[in-house]
Order: sequence, then structure tokens, then C-alpha cells
Amino acid sequence: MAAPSYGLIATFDTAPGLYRAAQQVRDAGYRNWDCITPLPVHGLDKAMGLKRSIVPRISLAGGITGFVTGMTMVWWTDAFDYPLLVGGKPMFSPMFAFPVSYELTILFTAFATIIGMFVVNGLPMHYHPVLKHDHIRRGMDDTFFIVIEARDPRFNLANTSALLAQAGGKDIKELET
Amino acid sequence: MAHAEHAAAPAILQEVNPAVLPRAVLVANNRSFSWITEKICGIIEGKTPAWWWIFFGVAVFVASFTVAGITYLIATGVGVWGHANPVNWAWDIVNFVFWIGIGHAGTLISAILCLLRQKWRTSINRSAEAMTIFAVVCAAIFPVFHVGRVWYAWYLFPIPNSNVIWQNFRSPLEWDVFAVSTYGTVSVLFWYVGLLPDLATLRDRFYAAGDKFRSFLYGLFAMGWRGSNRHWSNYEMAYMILAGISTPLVLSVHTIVSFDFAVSLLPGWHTTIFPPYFVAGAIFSGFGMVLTLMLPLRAVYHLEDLITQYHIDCMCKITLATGTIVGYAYAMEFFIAWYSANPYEGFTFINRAFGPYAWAYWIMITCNVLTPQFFWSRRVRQNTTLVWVLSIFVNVGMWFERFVIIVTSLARDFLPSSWGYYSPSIVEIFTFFGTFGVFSTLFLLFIRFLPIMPMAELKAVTPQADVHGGSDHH
Amino acid sequence: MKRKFEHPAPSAREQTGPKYWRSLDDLAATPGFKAQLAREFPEGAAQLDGVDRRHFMKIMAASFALGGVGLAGCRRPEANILPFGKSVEGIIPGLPQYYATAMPLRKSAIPLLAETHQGRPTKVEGNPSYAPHGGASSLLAQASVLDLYDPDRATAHTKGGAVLNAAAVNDLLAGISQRFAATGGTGLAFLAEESASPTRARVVKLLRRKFPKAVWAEYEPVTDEPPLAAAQACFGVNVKPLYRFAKAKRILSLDANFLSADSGSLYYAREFAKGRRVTKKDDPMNRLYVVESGLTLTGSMADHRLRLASSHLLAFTAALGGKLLSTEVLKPLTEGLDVNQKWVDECAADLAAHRGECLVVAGNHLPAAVHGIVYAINAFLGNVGQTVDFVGVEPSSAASISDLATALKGGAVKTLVILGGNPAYNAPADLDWAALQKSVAEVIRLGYFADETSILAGTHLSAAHYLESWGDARTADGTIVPVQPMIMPLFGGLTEIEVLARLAGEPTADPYALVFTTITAIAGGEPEKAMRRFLHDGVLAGSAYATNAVAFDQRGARALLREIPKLAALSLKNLEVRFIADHKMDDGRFANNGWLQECPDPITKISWDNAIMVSPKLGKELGIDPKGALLQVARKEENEFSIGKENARVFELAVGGRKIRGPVHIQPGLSNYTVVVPLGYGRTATGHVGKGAGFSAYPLRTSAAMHVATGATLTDTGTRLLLANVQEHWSMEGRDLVREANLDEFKENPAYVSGIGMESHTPSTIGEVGKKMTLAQRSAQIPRGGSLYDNPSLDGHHQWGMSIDLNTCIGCNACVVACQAENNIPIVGKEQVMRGREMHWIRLDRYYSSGTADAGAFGGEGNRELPEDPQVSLQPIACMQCELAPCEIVCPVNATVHDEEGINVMAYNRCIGTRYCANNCPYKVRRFNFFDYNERSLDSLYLGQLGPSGMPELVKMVKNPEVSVRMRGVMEKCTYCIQRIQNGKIQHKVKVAQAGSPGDVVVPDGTIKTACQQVCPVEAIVFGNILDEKSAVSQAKARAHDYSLLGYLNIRPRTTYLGKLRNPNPQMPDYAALPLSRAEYNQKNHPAGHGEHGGARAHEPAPAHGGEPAKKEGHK
Amino acid sequence: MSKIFPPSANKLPLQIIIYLGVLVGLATAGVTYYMTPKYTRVGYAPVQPVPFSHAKHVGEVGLDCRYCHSNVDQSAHSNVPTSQTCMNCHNQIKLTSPLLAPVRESYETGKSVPWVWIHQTPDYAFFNHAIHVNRGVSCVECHGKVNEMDTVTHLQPLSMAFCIECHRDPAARLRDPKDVFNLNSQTLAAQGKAEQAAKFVHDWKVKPPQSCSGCHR
Repeated sequence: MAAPSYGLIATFDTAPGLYRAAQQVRDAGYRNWDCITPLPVHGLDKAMGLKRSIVPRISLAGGITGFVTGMTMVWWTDAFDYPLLVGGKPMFSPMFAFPVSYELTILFTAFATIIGMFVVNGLPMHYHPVLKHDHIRRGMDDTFFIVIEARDPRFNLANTSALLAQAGGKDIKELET
Repeated sequence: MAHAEHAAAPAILQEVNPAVLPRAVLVANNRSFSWITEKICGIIEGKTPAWWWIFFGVAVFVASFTVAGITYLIATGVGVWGHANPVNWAWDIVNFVFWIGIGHAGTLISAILCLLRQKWRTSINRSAEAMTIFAVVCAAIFPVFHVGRVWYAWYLFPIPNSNVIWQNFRSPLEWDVFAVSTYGTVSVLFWYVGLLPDLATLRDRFYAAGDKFRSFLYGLFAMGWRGSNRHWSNYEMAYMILAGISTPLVLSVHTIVSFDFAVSLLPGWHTTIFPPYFVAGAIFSGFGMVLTLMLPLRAVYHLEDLITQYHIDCMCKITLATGTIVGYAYAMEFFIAWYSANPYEGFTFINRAFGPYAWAYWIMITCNVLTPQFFWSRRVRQNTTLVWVLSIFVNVGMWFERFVIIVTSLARDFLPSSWGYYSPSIVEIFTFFGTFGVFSTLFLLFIRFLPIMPMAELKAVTPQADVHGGSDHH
Repeated sequence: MKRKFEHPAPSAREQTGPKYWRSLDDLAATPGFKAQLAREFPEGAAQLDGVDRRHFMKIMAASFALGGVGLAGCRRPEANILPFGKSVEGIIPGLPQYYATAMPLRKSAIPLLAETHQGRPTKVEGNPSYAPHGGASSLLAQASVLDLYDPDRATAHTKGGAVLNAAAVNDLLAGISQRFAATGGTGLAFLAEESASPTRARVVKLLRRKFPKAVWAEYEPVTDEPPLAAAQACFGVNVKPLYRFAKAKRILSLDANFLSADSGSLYYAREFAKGRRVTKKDDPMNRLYVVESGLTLTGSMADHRLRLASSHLLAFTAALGGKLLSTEVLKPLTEGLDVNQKWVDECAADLAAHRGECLVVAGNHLPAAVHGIVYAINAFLGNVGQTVDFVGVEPSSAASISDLATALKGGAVKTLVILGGNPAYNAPADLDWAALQKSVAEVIRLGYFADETSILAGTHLSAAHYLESWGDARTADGTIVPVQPMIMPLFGGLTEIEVLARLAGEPTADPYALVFTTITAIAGGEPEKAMRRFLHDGVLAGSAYATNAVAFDQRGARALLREIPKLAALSLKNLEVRFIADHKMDDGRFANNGWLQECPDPITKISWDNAIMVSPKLGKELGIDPKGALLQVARKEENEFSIGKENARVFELAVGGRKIRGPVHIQPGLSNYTVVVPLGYGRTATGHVGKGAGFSAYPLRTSAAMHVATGATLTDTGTRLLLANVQEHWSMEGRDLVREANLDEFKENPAYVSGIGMESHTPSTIGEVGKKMTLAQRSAQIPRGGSLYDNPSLDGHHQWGMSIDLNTCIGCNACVVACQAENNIPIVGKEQVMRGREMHWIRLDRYYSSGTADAGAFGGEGNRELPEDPQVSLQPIACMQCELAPCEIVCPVNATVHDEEGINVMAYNRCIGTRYCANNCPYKVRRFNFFDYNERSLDSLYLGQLGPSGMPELVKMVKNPEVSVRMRGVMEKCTYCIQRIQNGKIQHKVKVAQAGSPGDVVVPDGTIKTACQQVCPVEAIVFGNILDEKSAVSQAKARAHDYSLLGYLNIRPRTTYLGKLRNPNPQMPDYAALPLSRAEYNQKNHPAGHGEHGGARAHEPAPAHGGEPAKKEGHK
Repeated sequence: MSKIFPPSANKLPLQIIIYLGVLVGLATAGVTYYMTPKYTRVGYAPVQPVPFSHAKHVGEVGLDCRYCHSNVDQSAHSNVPTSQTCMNCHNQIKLTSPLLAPVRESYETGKSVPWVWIHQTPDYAFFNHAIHVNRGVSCVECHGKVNEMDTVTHLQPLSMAFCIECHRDPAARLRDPKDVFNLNSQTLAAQGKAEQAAKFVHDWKVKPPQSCSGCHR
């Protein structure tokens, strides 16, 4: 098959195994590579040299928008656009505007967080070369993989597979895009 | 990070060595990853058991009561319920608060415990969240349909219209609209995010099993999750944040629900203690419901290894704690009523305990204050059947708590001339009864088609998930 | 429940109204009409002479279409505007017209102004040009409009079931007239109601001259005037007393319910209130002694009330008379009288001390002897000419119903003409009227309904409503008033005078002509002018009965005392039955009036039913003493309530072999062994509304004992009946709701009200700043007080407010029905009222107090007992228009907000019906449309869409087009008659704009009246602009004894109350140093003796002091 | 190995989001236009039983509004003239015109001419003509230049928004009281007499209600 290669995939049976391998690949200076794990492996991020996720910042932005929206909405509707005398209460007060603003803060944060997470992860991506791997099913079950992409500058079929093998990777295969 | 702490820890700690403190076993018998996967996916993949069909049939039938009741209500008028001056709110709002309260435990388990790193939550949080969502659905039915002109219910939302008139944001009811809808939405999102990796698992398993159709369905919602660790890191962060905001959310929702009463001036409603009291009550009833649902599930699916005695203990203890808080609140109400030296206030509470609705009051006290006290005893906590029975008492008691607060306060308020006595109509009773059907229907669908436990998270709390070989410290 | 009574939808396609048009063809015939065409611009209502007016009525009748479309409104897609074919004089579509008329009732009438909208009368008000009533009117008058549009009224003349047209009826009557002309009326008999109509009197004279041998009998089942015989005997002339209560400082009522059951009640109540009203500390206040068997509205106002069986009243009167007149003659009469002698002595002493300014009144139902003695007393005390005038009246020459019955028995009567009345239902049982009537060959009945009597009559002629009729009448004081039609008879009904005139074979039977002749004859002067003036004013000036300088004649009076009745001691085995005219149904004539049926009885608070009332003591002896809850946290209910509904036991009441069955209601305040039975219920042949309401007590009545019967027994039937009692709980529970004081306390501390209630020991809600402000400033600026928020100020040109004087309110319920009529309030039926869903916007709370509040929760004996002899406190409650309205804050959709003039307004079309506002209303004055009460008939409320919807066109016509008719699922409430306020303001602004002073937009005080205020006979309700320091309401609110109900809640109601005062006599054995409700308040809130913060301490707050005793209360 | 989703599947989500966005946008726009009085009422010009032309009677003949709508300045309700009013003139001119047959017939029989109602307010809104025309609000404001209409057309939405707009800023809409019935006149503001308008508002104490009670009872 002449399909261009996506990269190499190697299988690891245990979390510790993967952990150590990841450290090696990281030290080898690879950029475009990834680990496939059935569960969030504690500490693997550090092992892979990943930076802290930027999702929180998106969430914060969402939260602030929510709160401001809430306050503005209450002020605009009840105090600016159509002020009505209601039970001798002032037209606007942060007191009674707060509950609604508070809820909107949370609502907007939630949306921001999830949309942020999806966007940053480039999901939804229903088709992906990795998903074509024969044993990927076990990746959602009990096995671990390391994938090194062909587009990585340092990628070189021979060396890379050697690196993986030496890191303990079994069943090293080439993935087609 | 456990790492860092120990590096910095004073010498004395080394001797105390908290590490050797026995850690509770969250997944018993040292099960393997694939065992967990098999166990949970098995439930979905296996053929539908007969009992499921039976229960489902019953549930749908019961649910039809609500549908019928509501239809009749809309066609005829709120008069088909038992409401009347002076009791203009009764079962409708009682049921609303009841269901919302139920829902709270779900969020609490998944969110607060998640923040508190209470790993024992993992086995129950998925179904707890499901419970939240379904409870909110049941709850939402009542405020929507208790209004006189439901076809104008959209007046509640700030939609620009040719009458240029807006909502009254001074009204707790308007706060409710935002609180409950936010709560529902966020719960669903939180739940879905949690489901993502498990859906991927199912997708691939079905594909392997050659079931293209279901593989496609699950795949569709799995959004192409592929267990990439780069994803996991954002995912974990997002999940933590959602947990983070759900915690204040769940507290705010019942606080706002309690404002419906606290903001009014009715003796028995106009009480500053309500927010904490309601939240405690919500957690109390919530855990009651979790127990009521989980224990049978545990038995039916033989999940003893996943829902261990430790989990049950924890839940019983929380029930005990919150139940006692609620009891304290009841006592406090009386004290304040007396201390306020307000004859109207004073009468309301005396009337609660000894007036025409005394029976409801004492049911409440028995179920909410006395029942949980049994959980002091380990032997009780270990007797699952007994725990299950007690948990049902808790549910009953909490329903009556809302009944007592709402109805007895209204029935005898300021002017004796307008005192009255409320009793429900058959329509009301059936409508409420039906909501249990609605809830069960949804819950049955859930346990049939979705992983009732978060596999990925469960695996994460097993020893073999630890990259440093089975111990936190090294 | 077979009641079908419906109201119109707002979107009424009133074009169909013309169904009721009287064909306009007959217009063309009349000359007046041609004349009208001749004029190019037929304007100038000034030239409304009688003839034109009548056609004018016809055209008016033809104009519902506009009335409906113009205001009730229509919806898209297409609607039509149907203008008059011909312009009508003085009619401005969209503006109501007011015409003077009067509602006749027995020997009196209530002068009225009828409000018509494009020809349909929708509301009546008292005619202010009749001074004695000062524009007030009664419960019955208010509700009478509804009868006009009653779908169940007789709609055709029938003979043996076949419909007769107008011509046939005329022939029939002419036939009779001719047939009996020959024999001079032998075999012809008439039975009519009493009437004060000069025209009827005149026509009857003509009739009797034509048929000298005919029997003319009159019958009224209930009496609202004292027996003429007594006065005849005592003064030797035909006179009746007219009381001048305003001048009376001491009043003794002997079983006389002069405040609500007398022909002159409206006038008396108004005068009584004048003597009762206290505005400042040194104002005089009358003192009312009442001796009565039942608990009447008059009794509820009493300062000293003695419960005594009616049958013992003669003895009591004799005892009193003996004391006052210091004579022994009356001694024998007092044999066996069992009352506290001190009571009699002190009462007598008090009266004697007020010669010429006291008054003794005897109940109309009491025997002539009692009246005789009372006349003697009044004469002796020099009250005649002072507090009581005697006016000359025509003695009735009519035969009694008993005489007629004998005639019928003899079979002498061939043709019997029954005009009105309803003898088959209400004739004395011993006459067996039904059988008698059947025995007559030809019976012709003129009746408004096809009722019990009409069913037995061969021929039924449908009568015209008074709002459809030409006629005249005399008020209680004899003033002649016109009865003018507002509308053509909707179903061609006939008036009594027309029928009589035809029978008398008069050349003209046209009722207008008849009235014209009578009036112009009396008035003299230029006929046309006199008549026009009469119709315009609505009263014939100077036509009142002449006062007669009477001289008391001992011998005559003695004659009355000839036979001395044996005084039997009453007991469970020998009960006394007292038949009273029902407060709402009267003698049963209003049985099909939904407004009245649903209006709760002012004392029992039962609607849709009557009950056998027994005293708590008798209740115990009958074994129906309701048991309270195990731990009685509130006073025990006086009757058994199961899930909020009064579940009354049905007893059988037997007198002399005659039996009736009815629910027993335990009624505090009754004489121990007197059983009170209201008449007027249990109609068998009536409309959907009246059917099945209550039981009839007439079967017990014999001509011998029409009002009081003894020797009665009660036996339990074992069955029960649910009653729609709108007030479950009777006790104020020692709360500061109705704030009462005795006059002496008030004199030393006029501000006593501020010493009562939470406010008295909490810091002022309006703060120091607020206290410095004037009422006007306060109402506009809404001082913040201790509040967290700063309140927006109200910048309207007016600030509306209301003041209700609890001291003069007599609880007659007229305001309740007036409000219902004005604001299109639907009735909901017995079943809904039982659930507590009545819709009344204003209600009267009635509390009893016994002076023994329970001792807190685990009650002392206080709350296990029912008061046998309670004091009554009444309190009208409607929306208080709180400045800081709790209901507004909680409405999520801004459906109820404040307007800039301080009214708490409701936008029905915005309401979604969360009912949160009703929950948060401390006064519980908000009403919710649980069903489509206006669209669905009462018997199909639960059918929803499956049930029939819509209602007869007829009923739509009673609706006030200025008020939207609420739909299902909507909250509603009093808005101070916002429609009147808006229209008042608009009309004023238009006036000033056209007068060239457009800036004076402030409406002068008194131009805008709320419906409840306008109807109130005692002027207890004052409404107006509180920005205007001089307005009546500002002055009322400025009084020292003005207080806010539940003021401590800091919701600042705009309606405030003037405290209730009692004026007991310290010498009396039953003197109470404090009003009983006040005693209860003190026991509950200030136990251990030290009284509440009265006196000087009233004003400055004293939290510490106040907190402590209340704590004690909390403990229990 | 799970190959159920082809590579193209990855583009779909974005496309779906975009399409949904567009759809919702369109729906909202449609509702706001087609389901508000701006559309449902404006332009309503039904055929009347008699093709009465205001343009002719007011524009050409020069009748004052109040000749026919004689009570508009006294009553809440601007009355539609009686057939008699029509006949005041038409018993001299156009005696036989077939178009006037319904009017003559109505005049003879007294039955009404079924004019079709154009400017309806909902039954829960109580509009009062007298107060408006007496205090400087011209017919034009709500009815448009009827004097130029052959068939009367519903020009303004007469929705609550429409009313409130004016009630919030009366000065902008007030006319000199004597111009009220002059349909060609300008508002004071339009004549650049803003201060005069302000004076009007002040002297006449013009304070249109903005709370419910103004129109709803």
C-alpha cells in the first residue's frame, strides 16, 4: 500500500512501562508524538513534557462574561429600559441582581470550559489514523501505546522504531494516514 | 505532588509515616483493567435481562400518570389540584423542592468529592450524576405546570417582545428559573464529559464485536476520543474545573430555592437559617436516594467489588451528619421563633408541632432526625437491607419536611379569618406518583445503555494505574 | 350540583345582542319618533319629555352592539362596529348615563341612580339627592341588577303551557274585566304584595270601585315595619314611628335589628353611625343596649347585649316599663321572667338619665303589646318629637291572606289573580295554600319567575323587572320616588299597575301614563314640568309623610295588654324557634341571585345555604359539641370542620307536628334555647342558582306563630351536610387585628391603638426621618426607615389612600356585592367556596371574643370553650395597596407592580399565575381564577375543554365594560376601582383642558368614589388623595386612633383602620373594663398583669419592655 | 481498526454548527417580523360596506374629524357616525347613488351599517380618545394621515411598544392643541419648537402613565 505513513505506534503493557518510555521519547527531543492510554495516567504529562493546559484561562474568560452579562441584563431590563416600581425596591441593586449573575457566571464557565476543551483537543475528530490501528481497541481497555508522527522533524523510520523498541515498546507498527 | 509534600515535610512526619495508615480498598480483589472493562461493558453488551423489561414496563406505566395528570391540568385549570386560598402552593412546590434536593447528592458526589480527592466516589459518581439529571427533569415538571397559564410560561425568560416588558429580577422565582435551568444544563455537560472516554471504549468494543450500528452511535458521541494523553491533560483540567464550578452551583441552587421562602414575609418561611438548612437537607435526601438506588443495583449486578462496604459506610456517615444538621435546624427554628418574641412567628411553630398538621410534622421528625441516628452503629451500616430501608425513610421524611414548611405555614398565617386546611386532590397525588415512573424510566434506560460506572476513572484508582508501582510514596 | 350560571367572555361578539331588541317597527308608529326624525340634529337631551324618553329607551335597547364592541372589545380577524341607525339624544357612546329610579321593596323603596352603558343597566348606586340615604344603597339593591339579566327568569306569558303574545294577554285581561263587571266582582279575588306605590294605590282604588265585591288581599311573609295596630291603639291615629338615631345618646333595642332588617334600615344605619362616629377625644358617642334572642348585626354593635328569648321580650319590656314608668300595672306581665334585675335597673336608669335623647326600639315582629309599652316609655321619656317622630300613614284596607284562604275554601272565588309574591312557597303552612290555589277554577299569576306559585297557576304573566318598568314608590319616610325603565322589557314583561289597570278596564293602561297622572296630581303645577323635574331629581320634593303630633293614650295602650300570655320556661324539650328574613335572600325572592347566594351571611359566614342556628349551650345539650384537636393550639372551632369544610349535622326541627330538616350551625351569642331559622331558602321551583340552596323553613310557620314559635324540638337525623363557610376560624387569637378600646380609655389616650401590637415595642418602621414627615410627604417619599434599600419615591399627581372606620362598620356586606357588581367578579359556586376559592375582592372578617384567650400552646381552658356570649368585631378587608407591597416583589413577570399614584396594580394579561403573590400577601386578599369561572358553567368546571363553554348573551350584558373580565389562571384583586380612578382623572383633565386651565390636573376630593365607599350606608369607608391635606381621607388618617393592620411588617398599607370603640356603662352587671378582644390580647401578649404600652408610653418604642412578655408567650 | 468514520467525517461537525447557526438566525428574524403587530396589524385595509373616502370628505370637502366622530373629544370611544349623520348631507346630494344604498337602508330601518373595525386594541387595553385629543395628541399619531386615504389603512402597530414609546417622551409628539384635528400639522418638536413643547409638558402637567394602571384594568 502506497499510502503515506502517519507515523509509528508501539505497544506497552503497563503504565510504568509507558511512563518510562515516554520520558525517553521526550528526552530524545520529539515534538509531534503522543501516548494513548485507557485512563489518565498520573504524572505522564510531566513525563511527556506537556505544558499546563490553557483550558482554565478560557473558563475564566467565560466566567467573567457570564457575570457581566448577568449584571448588565438585570440593570438594563429593570432599571434602564423599563423601570417599574416594584414593592418599593430600588430599580437596580447588586443585591438582587446577584443570584442571576451568579448562575450565569457558572453557566458560561461551563460552556467555555467544555467548548475550550474540545477546541484545544481538536475534537470532535471522528476519523483519526490512530483509530485504524488493529489493537487500538485495547487502548481504550487495558493497553498503552506511544505514537510518533512522521511529520516530526526528527522522525526517521529506523531510528525512531529503534528508540521505541529500546524503550520497551512491543509490536511496533507503521500507521497509514 | 504527594512527592513535593514529603520532600518538604518535617522529620516528625517521617516517623508518623502516614503512608502506612491502611488505605481503603476501592476496587477489591486487585482486579485488572480488562476485568473492569469487561464487567461494566458487559452490562451493556449482554442481552437485555427479562427483569429489565418488566421494570421498564412498570416504570413507563407509572410515568403515564404524570402525563395524564398534567394533560388534564392544562385542559382544565389549576383548580383540579387541591390548592385554594390561603394555601396557594402545596404539593407542586413540595415535589419540586423534593426532587431538586434528590438531585443534589449526585452533583455533590461527583463534584465536591472529586475536589476533595475522595477517590471512593468513582464507583458511584456516574449513576449519581445520572440521578441528578433525571431528578432535575422530574423537578422541572412542577414549577412549569403549576402556573395558571402555562402557555405563557415563556414570560419567565427575558425575550424581547412587542410589549417591551421584562422580568422582575427581584423575585426569587425568577432567580429559580436561572438557577434550575443552569443546574440542569451544567449537570448534563458534566455528565457527558465524564462519559466521553467510556463511550470511546464502547465504540471500539462494539466495532470489534462487529456491531457497526451501535459502534456508530457510541462513536458519534465519543467525538473521536482516542485516549491521547495530550487530550487527557486538557480533559482532566476541564473535568476538574467543571467539578469546581458544580460545587458552588449545587450550593447556590438549593440556596436560591430556599430563598423562595426566606425572601417572603410569611412566618415559618421568613427565616434566615433556610439556605444552609436546605442545602444540608438536600444532601441528606440526596444520599438517601443514592443508597435507595445503588444498593439494589449493587445486588443485581454483583458490584460488591466496586461498591464496597467502605462506600456504604461513607454514605451512611454523611447521611447521619446531614440528618443531624437538619435536626439542629428544626430546633433552631423553634428557638428563633421564641427568641424573636413575635407572637405570629411563635404561633406558627407551635402550630406546626401541635396544630392540624402535627401528624406531618412528627413524621418528618421521626424520619429525618431519628432514623439516621441508627447509622452510628457499624452493625446497622453493614446490614445493607436495613440501610436500604432506612434510606427510604429518609426520602419520605424529606418530602414531609417540605410539606410541613410550605403547607402548615400557609394554612395558618397572619389573619385567623383566612385560616384554612389544605388536602390534595387525586390528580395531584397521581401526578406526583407518576414522576417516580418518569425517574425510573430514565434511570432504567441509563443502566441499560450507558456505563453505570466511569471505567477510566475506576482504572485510575487501581494500584496498577500507578506509574510508580503500587505506592504513592517513594 | 346542577347550577348553571355563566358570565361573558371579554371577546364577546356583542353583535348578537340585538337578539333582545324590541322590534323597532313600532317606533315608526309613534308621533314622538316622527318628530325626532324631523330634526336635523336631534340633540339637546334637555327636551327629554316623557314621551320621547320612552322611545329613547327603545333605541337605547337597540344599541348593545355598540355597547359591546366599543368597550368589551373584539379580536381579529374581523370585527364590526355597529353604530346606531339614528342618532340618540344625549347618548355618547363610551360614556355611561345615569338615570334616577328606585327599587321598591314591600312598603318602602330605595332611591337609586342606574348606570347604563349604551342602554344596558350595569350597576345601581344610591340616589344622592335623597338626603336620608346620602347616596348609599343596600346589598339587595346592588344585586338586583343581576336579576334583570337572569337567564332563568320567566321569558313568556303562558296559559296552560301555551305561549300568549302581548295581544292575547290584553284580551285575556279585558275578558276578565268584562266578565266580572256585571257581578261587581263576585268570585274575583286578588292577592298582591304590599306596596307603597301611589299609582298602584290609585289603580287599586279604581279597581275596587269597579269590583266592590271582589276580595283584595295583601300578604308579605316577613315584616319590616312595626304593627300599625299598636300605634293606632296608643295614639288613636294611624301613625308609624320614624327614629332619629343621630339624636339618641342612649339606645335600647328590644329584639329590633334596625340596622339591617327594617324598611328604614339604610336611613337608620346612617343616623346611628352619626351618633357612633368619634373623630376626636371629646366627641360624644351613643351607647347601644340590645336585648335579643338571635345574634343580629344590631346586636353585634351593642355595648351591652342581653340574650333573651323573643317570647320573653314582652316580660322584659314590661319589667323595664314598670321600672321607668314606676307603675305596677305591668307587674303580671313579668311573671316568670328570668333576667339579672340589675341589668334592667341600670339600663333603665341610664335611659332615664337621658330624657329626650334616648330611644327604645322594639322589633317589628314583636306583639303589639311590646310596642305599646315601648311607645309609652318613649312618650314618658320625652323622646317623641326628639328621637322618634310619628308620621301619618294610610291604613291598609286589604284583607289578610287568611281571610282570602277562607274565601277560597268557601269556593266562592272563580278567578284568582296573584300579583307577585309567592304564596305557594311562603304562605303560612296552616293554610295549605297549594291545595287552595289548585281548587280555584282560574288562577292568573303575574310573576318574575315561573316559580312554585306559577306552576300551580293556569296562567302565568311574566312580570317586568323594576329596571324595565314605569312606576313609583315611597321610601320609608314616605318620599315619593320614580321607578324608571332603563331598558325595554327584555321579554315583554308587564308591570303590576298595567295589569291592574287593564283589569280595571281603564282607558289607558300605559304605565307611564298612569304614573304621570298620579304624580302630576300630587305634585300639582304644570304637569309636564313637574314630571320632568320628578324624573330628573328622582324624588318628589316634600312628599314625605307628615309628622303627626301624637298624644299617648293610656287607655288605648292598656287594651293591648288585655290578655297576658303564659311565660313558659324554655329548655331542650321546649325550644323557641325564631323565623327571620334572611340577610340576603330576604323572604326568598332573591333565591336565584348568584351574587347574593355566594355572599356570605354577615354573622354565620355561610354562603349558598341557611342553617338551623343553635347556641353553644344547646349544642352541648344536643351532643354536637365539636371536639378540638388533642392539643388545642388555637381556640376550638364553633363547628365541626373536616378538611376545612364545615361538616354540619342535619337535624329535624319539629313544632306542633310540623317538621323540617336542616344543618345545625352552632352560633355563639344566641339565647340559650332559641333556635334561629332564616327564611328564603329551599326553593323548589327556581333557577339553576337557587336550586338546592338551603332548606325552607316556611313549612313550620303558621299564621298563629309567624315570627316566633315555642315548643319546638330538635332530633338528630344522623346525616351530615357540608356547608360553604368562608371563615373557618372565629377567634382573633389575641392578635392585634381589630384594635378596640372603651370610650373612657379613648378619652384619656386617643392614640391607644399605637400602644397595641408589635409596633408598640419595635422601632418605628419609617424611622426618625419618617416620623417628622407629614402624611402627604410620607406617601410620596416613602421614607426608608430601617430598610436596607432606599425606596423610590412616588411622583404621581395624587396618592390614593383609604381609611376604614371600624367603629361605624355594621358589617352589612353591601360593599362585598357592590364590588362584585362593579368589578365583574364571577361567582364560583358552593363546591368552590367550600374549597376556599371564593373570588370576593373585599370581605368582612367577623371575630368573636370572650375575654379568655388561651394560655399559649398547651391551652388553658380558654381554648377548649366556645363563648356563649361573645363580643363581635367586624373588619372589612380588601387589598391594602401596600407601599412596600410584598406581592410585587415576588412576581417573576412584573404582572403586579406599583403605579406612580401608589396603587398596587394588576396587569391580568401579563399574569402567568404562579400564585406566589397570594402566598406572600399577609392579608390574603388576592384571588385566583382556578378555573375559567367566566367561561364555564359552575356544574362543568371540572370538565375542562370537554364541558360546554361560553354563556348566554343575556348574562354578558351585566358586565361592566370598563373592567376586563379575567380568564382562568390569572390572579386578581382590588385596585381601589382603578377604572373609576382613571375615568375620573380623565374626565377631570378633559374638563379643565376645555375650560382652559389644563394645569389643574388634581381631581377635587370626593369626585372619585370606590364602589364599596359609595354603597356604604354608614360612611365607614373613606377614599381619596392623601397628598391633599384637606381631603376627607387625609383627615381620617390624621386621627389619633388610625392604625395599619399588621403595620409591624413594614409593608405600609395605604388602607388604614380607625380603631373600634365600645361605650359600656360601668354600672351595668356585664360591664367589662376592657373590650373582650383587648383583654384577650393582653392575656396573650402581656401576661403577668402589666398591661400593654398604653398611655404616654404608647409613642416611644420600648423594645426591651416589649420583648420580654412576648417571650413568656413563646415559652408555652 | 475502527474505521466506521471516513476522513470526511471530520469536516461535518463544523458544517453542522454553521448551518444550525444560520437556521436559528433566520427563524428568529422571521418570528420578530411576522409574529409582531408590526406585521400582523399594519397595512390592514378591509373593504367597507360603503366605500367611504376620507380623502374626499376631509381632504377635498374639508369636513372636520369631529363632524362625524362627534364624541371623540368627550368619550373614551371615538364614535362611528350614525347613518343619520351621513344623511344630513346625502339627503341632498348623491341621493340615488347605489354605493350609498346601505346607508339609506340603515337610515330607513334603523339597523346598523356593519362597518369593519380597523383600529382595534386588545380587550384588556383601555385606550381613551378624549384624554389624548384634549391634551395635544393628534389623530395622526395613531391613525396616520387619514385625510389622504381613500380606504382607511392601519398604519401604526398600536402595540404596547408603540404606546410606551410616546408615553416615555410625550414632548416629542405633542401638538399645539388647536392643531390636533389638523392632520397636516406638525408636532411642536418637528416645527423646531422643542422648548415650547417642554413648556407644554410642564404647564399642562403632562405625565403619561407608564405603569400598568394607565391602560389595563
